[in-house]
Amino acid sequence: MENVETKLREEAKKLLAEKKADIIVGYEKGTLPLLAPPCFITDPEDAEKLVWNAFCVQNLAKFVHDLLSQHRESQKRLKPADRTKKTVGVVARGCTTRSLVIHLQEKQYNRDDIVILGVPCTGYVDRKKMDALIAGEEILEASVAGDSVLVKTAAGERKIPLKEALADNCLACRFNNPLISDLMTGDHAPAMDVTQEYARVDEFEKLSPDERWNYFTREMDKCVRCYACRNACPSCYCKVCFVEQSQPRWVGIGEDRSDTQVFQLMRLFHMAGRCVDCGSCIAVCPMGVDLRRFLKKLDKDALELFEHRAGISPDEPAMLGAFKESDKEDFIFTPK
Amino acid sequence: MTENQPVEGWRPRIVAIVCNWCTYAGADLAGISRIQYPPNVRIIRVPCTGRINPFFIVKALQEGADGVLVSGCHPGECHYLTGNLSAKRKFAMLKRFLSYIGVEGDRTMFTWVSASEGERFAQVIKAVTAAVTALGPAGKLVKKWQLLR
Amino acid sequence: MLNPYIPIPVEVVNIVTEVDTKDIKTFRFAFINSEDEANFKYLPGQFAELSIFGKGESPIGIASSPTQPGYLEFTVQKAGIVTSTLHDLEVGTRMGVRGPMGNSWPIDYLEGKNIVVVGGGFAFTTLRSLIVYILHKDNRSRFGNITVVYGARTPGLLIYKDELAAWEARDDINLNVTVDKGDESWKGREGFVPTVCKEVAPSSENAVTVICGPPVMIRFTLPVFFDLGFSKENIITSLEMRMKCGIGKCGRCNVGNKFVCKDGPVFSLAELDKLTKEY
Amino acid sequence: MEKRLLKKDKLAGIIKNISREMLVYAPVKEEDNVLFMALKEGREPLLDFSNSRNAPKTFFFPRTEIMMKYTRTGKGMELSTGEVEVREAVLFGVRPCDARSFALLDMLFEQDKYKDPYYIARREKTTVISMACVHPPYSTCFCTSVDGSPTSGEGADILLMDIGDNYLVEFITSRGEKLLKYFGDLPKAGEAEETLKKEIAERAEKEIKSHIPAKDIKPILDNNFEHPFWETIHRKCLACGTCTYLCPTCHCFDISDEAKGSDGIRIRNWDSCMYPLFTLETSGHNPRTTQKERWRQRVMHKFKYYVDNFGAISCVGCGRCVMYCPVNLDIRKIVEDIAKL
Repeated sequence: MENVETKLREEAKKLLAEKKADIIVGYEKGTLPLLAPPCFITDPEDAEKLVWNAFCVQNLAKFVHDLLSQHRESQKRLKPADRTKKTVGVVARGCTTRSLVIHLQEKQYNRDDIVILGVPCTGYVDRKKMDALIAGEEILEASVAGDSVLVKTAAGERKIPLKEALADNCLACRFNNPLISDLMTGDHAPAMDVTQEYARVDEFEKLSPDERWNYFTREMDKCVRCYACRNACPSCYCKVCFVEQSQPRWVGIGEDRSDTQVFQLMRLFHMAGRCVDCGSCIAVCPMGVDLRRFLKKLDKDALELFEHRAGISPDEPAMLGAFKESDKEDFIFTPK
Repeated sequence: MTENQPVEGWRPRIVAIVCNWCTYAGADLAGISRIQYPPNVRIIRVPCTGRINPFFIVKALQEGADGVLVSGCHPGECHYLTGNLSAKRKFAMLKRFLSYIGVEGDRTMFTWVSASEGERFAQVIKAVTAAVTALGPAGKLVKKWQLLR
Repeated sequence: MLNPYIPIPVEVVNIVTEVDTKDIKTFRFAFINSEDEANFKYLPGQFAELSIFGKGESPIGIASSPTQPGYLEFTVQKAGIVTSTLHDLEVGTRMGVRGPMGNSWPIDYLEGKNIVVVGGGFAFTTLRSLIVYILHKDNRSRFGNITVVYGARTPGLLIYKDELAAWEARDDINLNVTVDKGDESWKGREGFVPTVCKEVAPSSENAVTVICGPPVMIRFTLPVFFDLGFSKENIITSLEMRMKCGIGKCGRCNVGNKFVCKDGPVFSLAELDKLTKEY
Repeated sequence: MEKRLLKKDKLAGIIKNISREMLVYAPVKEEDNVLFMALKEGREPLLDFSNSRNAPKTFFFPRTEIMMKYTRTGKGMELSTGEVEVREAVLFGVRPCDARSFALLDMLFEQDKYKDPYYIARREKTTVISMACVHPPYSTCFCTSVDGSPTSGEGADILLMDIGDNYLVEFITSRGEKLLKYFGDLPKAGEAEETLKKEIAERAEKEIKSHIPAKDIKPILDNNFEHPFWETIHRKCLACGTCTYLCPTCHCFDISDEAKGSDGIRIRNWDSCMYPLFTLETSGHNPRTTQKERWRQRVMHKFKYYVDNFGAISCVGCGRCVMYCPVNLDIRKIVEDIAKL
């Protein structure tokens, strides 16, 4: 991990110094334990701030999209001759590169607008899991050493097996290494346990419709409609989200249970074939809504129905923007 | 759930979102041919099933439709060549997803009816009406307006 | 306790389509309860929330003058949900008005002074209120000369055409109406508002300018008035911001520590200088 | 002011008694979160907890609130009711920082000219029972930097302080004293307890680990609306609004209408200065174009505008925004950085 970090800093510094990137999006040390928030580096000297560890959570592709679309907007006001190109460098693990691929599939920007600093990934620590493991005590310091997370609380030091603290999506990650990159900053990381990829979906499918509905209802009742999930998601980049459209108004904005359900249902559905299971939405949710249970279902169906995995190849079209003659038709109703 | 128990004399309200070129014409043919079918369906005509945002379907359920039927041209017969083929992918995903969160599978039905299939249209409506009637009134996703009460 | 969020019930009694593009109309409302009318004390420059249940509210400047008892008038451009619904209303419909809100044109300060009124487009509404107020026979003697420069893009986009004609005929107001581009039937002035202000060149001696219009007009007009010797204290304008509550609580319309809904919308340039430029 | 001593094991019973006669909101454990919720039959309030995830402002200023109802008549939609219906309630277990937020919100909602009837009605019918932080719960707590204290009774009607075997119960306001009857015949606190309280308060203040120059930055903010610094803080912000939704002093709201058939409601919902739509005008113009302006507004509003308008910083130092910001935008660091400008 340390080697990756050193290499990352070197490469980032070089990219900026050689003007091959105008800005680099990466992670830096946070002010609280367990957090390595996104940072934005423009000065080669600041590349020293970059970190790479198990506390790097957010999918940075979101910021790449933001930066490039803001830049494009700002260029519109200029005369063609005065327009400039902006290249964004990004520290990207497997899921981040999948989001970048989705952006490319959906023609959000060009491949040469980005420089991908690929990093091998072995998963990140889920803060909520840690809080639960530590049972309400405040974590004052945390670091990863080998297979454990070392945690300091007021009561003393504790060692927690990393496996227990990793986010669910990381534990079952199929693409923990970058799928596309311009520079790789380390060797490929060992594979995670993909056998469990759809375990929770399979288990949920076995429940009765009413049991499933009750679970959905209970989870959605937690939602406070802050839209943090949407804002953190690299695939949610609509300029105006349907939930905020007023003409027509698709969903009410109040605390009505059905409005929240419909908002969540439709946002989740927009992820069909586009969710890379990066876990950003889950990490940011202030209320701990179990979104992954539903997102993985879409993932599973996409694979079963259309042999589609989100964000694998930039040359492939978006799943719902394409079709094959061979697409299954068994859901089509035929009267007897 | 108690809200799903059919009330005596209750008849389902079904929203049918149909394409202009095939199914709507098929419905027309059923009318002209005086083929009887249940009157529980409100038809919404759209240019093509490709025009149907899956949100239309969810919105109909939220607003209190007991069932939603979507029908367009048979594959290969789309007036816009491939509109129904891309629509098909969305519907396949949506139907499964709705069922996954616990909305009964028969609340949303998808089918193809061509302009010449007046008889098939009537059959579809009969079958869908029967299926939704068997399910009883919709309860899930329906906006109950609890704030208003 | 008086609930400031509950609109006062009014009835639409008259609707006038002001412009040839038909997207600006003047609505006249009559109060349904007479005590509401007695309590609704306002001055030119204030605004109110037009409230349509089921749609929402929209803050609009009051276009009528308190010297016109019995009704309120608002000139509204069709833009969002509320204003579009309003445009579809018929005479006889009931709706709500919440107000009056905000401060007004500084009537006390204007007293005894010459007044230059500069307006552009349909932002002329609260200026019309001010002019009507000043021209009223009980008030006219309290103010000095009135010079008005009012411009619109085309003759068809001028609002209050009948009133403009009536003012034209009076000798106690110097009216200068201009359009960016005239048509065959247009016999009046052509030219942008800043240019016309330069031509009219009102004296800054004991004078105050009251200006309201699109930002681009204001930007080019201000230098003209600075050149004419008007101080920032004597150039007064009205700000627009997105609003909801109208009483300084919902938190969105602040410019620095001032709320446009409660402390504004009327500010002198001198006051605006002390605030942040975020509007 | 009445000061009594209450045996610690008696408290839960008293709260239960009160909840038989009126609504009691208290912290309870919901899955992994501690939340303030209406205490249902058979549920015990948490007596030993750090602080809740949600700020208790929600009982005076709920996330969604019906302002009025209306109905269709022959002449259009007309008001059917604008009555504010509120029940007598007790809000138990509020931390001093959160209780202080009520005092700060009062300044805005009970201004001279315009009073907010919804907030005031709830405030008038609710008795606030605070629980002093004998040991400040988090390393992120910074109440002492913003004029608060871990054992302050500001904004509360009754203040409880754990002084060993007993709670020292201070009935601060007359509204608090009305609840005396539920507490039964308690011994009065004496000199010894007073001294103990002082000691505990001093120790608690010393235990606060975060100190920020919150009060020093006002003059800097006065002069630095335009400053390159503002370019540096917002970039990682997701505009998720978690900070404002969890903040005990954030009070911005949106008003919207919902109608079904011939009936409808006008409701207000929380809104947030972090959202792009907050200031977006119908014309498409947005005075706060990017997250930079929105962040500047948030900082300015809390540490300058509120001070200008009400003489108080609109932050109580609870640290929720610090702990729960998903991208670690730490207001403590921002304030420190501003102090260095």
